[in-house]
Amino acid sequence: MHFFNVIRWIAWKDLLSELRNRENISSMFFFALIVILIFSFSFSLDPKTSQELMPGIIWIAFGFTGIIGLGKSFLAEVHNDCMEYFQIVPAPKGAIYLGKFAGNALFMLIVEVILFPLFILFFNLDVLEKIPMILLIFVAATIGLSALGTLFSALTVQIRAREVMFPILLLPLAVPIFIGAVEATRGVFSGDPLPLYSDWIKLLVVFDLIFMVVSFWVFEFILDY
Amino acid sequence: MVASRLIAKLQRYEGWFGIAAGLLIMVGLYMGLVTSSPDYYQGEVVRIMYIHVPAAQSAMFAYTVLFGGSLWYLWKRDPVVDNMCHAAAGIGIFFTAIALVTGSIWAKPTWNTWWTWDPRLISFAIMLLILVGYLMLRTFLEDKEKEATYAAILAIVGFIDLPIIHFSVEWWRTLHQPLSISTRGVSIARDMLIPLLLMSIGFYLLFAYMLMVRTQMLYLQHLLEAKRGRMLSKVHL
Amino acid sequence: MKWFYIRWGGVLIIAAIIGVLGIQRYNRDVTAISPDRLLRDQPAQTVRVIGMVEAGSILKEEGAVLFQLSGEGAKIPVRYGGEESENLRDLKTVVVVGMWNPTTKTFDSGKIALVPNYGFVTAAYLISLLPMGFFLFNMERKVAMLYILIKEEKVYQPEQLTEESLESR
Amino acid sequence: MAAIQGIELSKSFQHFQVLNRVSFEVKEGECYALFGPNGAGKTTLLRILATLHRPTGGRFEIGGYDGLRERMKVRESLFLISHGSYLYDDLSVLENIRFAIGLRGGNPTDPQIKRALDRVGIGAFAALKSRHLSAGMKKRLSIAKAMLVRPKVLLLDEAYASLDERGVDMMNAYIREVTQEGMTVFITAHDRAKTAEVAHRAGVLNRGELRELAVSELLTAHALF
Repeated sequence: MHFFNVIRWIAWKDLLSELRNRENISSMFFFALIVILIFSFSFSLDPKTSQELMPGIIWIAFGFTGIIGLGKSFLAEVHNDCMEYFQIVPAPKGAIYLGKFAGNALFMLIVEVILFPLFILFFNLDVLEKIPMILLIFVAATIGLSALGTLFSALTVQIRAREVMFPILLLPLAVPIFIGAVEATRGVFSGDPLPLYSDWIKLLVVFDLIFMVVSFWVFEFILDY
Repeated sequence: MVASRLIAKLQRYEGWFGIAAGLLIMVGLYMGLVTSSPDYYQGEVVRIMYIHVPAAQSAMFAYTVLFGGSLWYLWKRDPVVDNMCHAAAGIGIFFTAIALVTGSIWAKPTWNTWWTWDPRLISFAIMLLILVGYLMLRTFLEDKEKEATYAAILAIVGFIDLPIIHFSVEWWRTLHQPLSISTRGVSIARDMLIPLLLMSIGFYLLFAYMLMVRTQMLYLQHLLEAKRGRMLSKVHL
Repeated sequence: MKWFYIRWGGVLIIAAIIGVLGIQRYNRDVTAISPDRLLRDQPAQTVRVIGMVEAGSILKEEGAVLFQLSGEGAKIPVRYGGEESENLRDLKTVVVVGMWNPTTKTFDSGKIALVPNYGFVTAAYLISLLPMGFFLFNMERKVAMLYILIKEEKVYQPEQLTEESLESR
Repeated sequence: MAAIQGIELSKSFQHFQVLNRVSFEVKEGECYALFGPNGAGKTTLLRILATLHRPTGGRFEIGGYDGLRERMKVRESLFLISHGSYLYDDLSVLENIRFAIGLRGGNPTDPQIKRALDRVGIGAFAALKSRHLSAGMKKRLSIAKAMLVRPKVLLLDEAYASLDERGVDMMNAYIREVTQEGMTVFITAHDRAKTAEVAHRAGVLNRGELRELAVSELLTAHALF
């Protein structure tokens, strides 16, 4: 019971802070928006090429969004040594991880859901009936990205070159997420039948499961000795 | 502590590892470069194999040692084990880089390109990135204890991730372009196998030797730092 | 430190020997003469001749293959009696090993080889072995120096208690 | 019965030794004061007791629980007031307290929190965002948290740092009160006169070694270290 209470408290705290300053969501949102704009400037996109490049552009934008948002997720915790409090508080460390993870995943999903209509608008996509599938892919990839991102955010938050180190550590390890998400999104957009790209979704789900478990376990060592 | 004593004991035979590695590599080099016959299709460039394959094997072995050492460190918190992990990462980068560069040189005459998006090449490149990230993380952290723990965590997560990365890249390649260039299935003649084997064992031994020297180096560096700072306990040397 | 230098001196000598052997082998394998020189010098011993297989000149006979090998200007007829080789194709640059027969004005060859592509091999080995040597050398030198430094280093004690420091409080 | 017991505690950071076989014992309901020059390892010792650092050698017990193997039990019975205020800038004082105690599994009512805040003299700021608090007010806030948690063992790092004169008196009154109720207090401090008012026993930590001291010596000795 205490376990779930801790998750709830942490997520409550993150949501409340975010509601008060809107720092994370707004910076993530505008950054992703700028990435999309830059992409549409740098490629002259006719309908056919935009169909091909779309999945890649979407996930580059979301990837950078994740770096901006996730990298800052533990910043508030070190400000007044709150990480130290997490260590000495009699609460399971895995629950603290899950609380932070829940908040991060939620923020990323909110930004993605706001951005997606803009994508449709900018690139003239015809996706109405594909939306449930796309949402599923978003959720699966976002969970994986936040699972790793929360872990590495906690790892890098106390070091000098935080802004550089976070993407350097996160991106190579997140390669399977990007491959899986891009391929699945491509599959959906090009109207393939589900069996053709369901393997990629399975890859994402397996990745999510593995890294949720691994991060849950190793988080103990970050917050505790 | 157990690990420190074990490593100290092994260090006594350090020289023998070095000598054995040197001899094996020299014989392997002679057989590989002089007595073995060139490949029927690839000609002389096949001789790059005798350095490329052992380097790649040792690089993977280095990462395995790093993974095992990291688990060990998280379990026992022995600073010497941490030094060993640090050393293994440094040497791992070295061997990974050698494997990548020699692979690239080999690819040019055989496939007429310096780089192909081959799953194995990509996995190795990502492994290199992870190891470089590992060393960077270590240099940027000030608290030595945190440095060791965080680095160990990164090594473990990366090690678990590598096979997933490899499979996903392989899958992705086969989807987009059936592997036209097969990197495996080169049947190896006996006069090629023996030098390859010698070089492989030689490189493993060389890795072990380098690991011992480098662990010792890092340990001594820490010790010197501590001694220059404040040392209350007696230092046994 | 003395042993360190002796050890690395030994390594250096061995490396030099290997280098010399390598260069010798390189010279032996790479030196091949062109058809023009063959016609000019007409050597009597076994030689290696490098050239390109003339397009459409390959003629299969019983037990032998006849073809023309062209150099910079001259062409020589070659009679190849060795086992079948896939390298023997039109417009392929090959090295044929054999003897010049002045009576039939043909080159009798028993072996065909590709042009040895040693450049890549040499580059690969130098690029990996040289840094490896430096890497190891540097590491060992550091260890040897660290031992000396640690032995010399005095254990530093902060805030040593002296009469003066007590009075100044 | 000993509330805090350190047995041959050693601590080195990697190969860098700070504490050398420190043994001591603090009885239940006692206030133990630790003195020592800067960098002597006072804070390190305190942080080991707070389960923030793992000792390299030796062991310690708090409330009968082993400090290494039964960390969770130890953490339940102690509370640390340290340099860090463990506050989130965007939450109000009230929310901060509720979050911090919620993580420990407690759930104080608003009147209870109000009463504690009134006692430390910051009752008027309950709804203020904690980013506007001064260092002294943050310290008082930490004391209010301790009042709500009612731990068995209270660890105070730099007990009087950043408190004004009335704050110091309030702190001393609080320590006197809780020690009478049976709480054990372990403090590090530099102000000898103020500490002597509440301490039952004292020790000097210098060069990694601990020397016991009579409280009367605190006021009379020429130099402690």
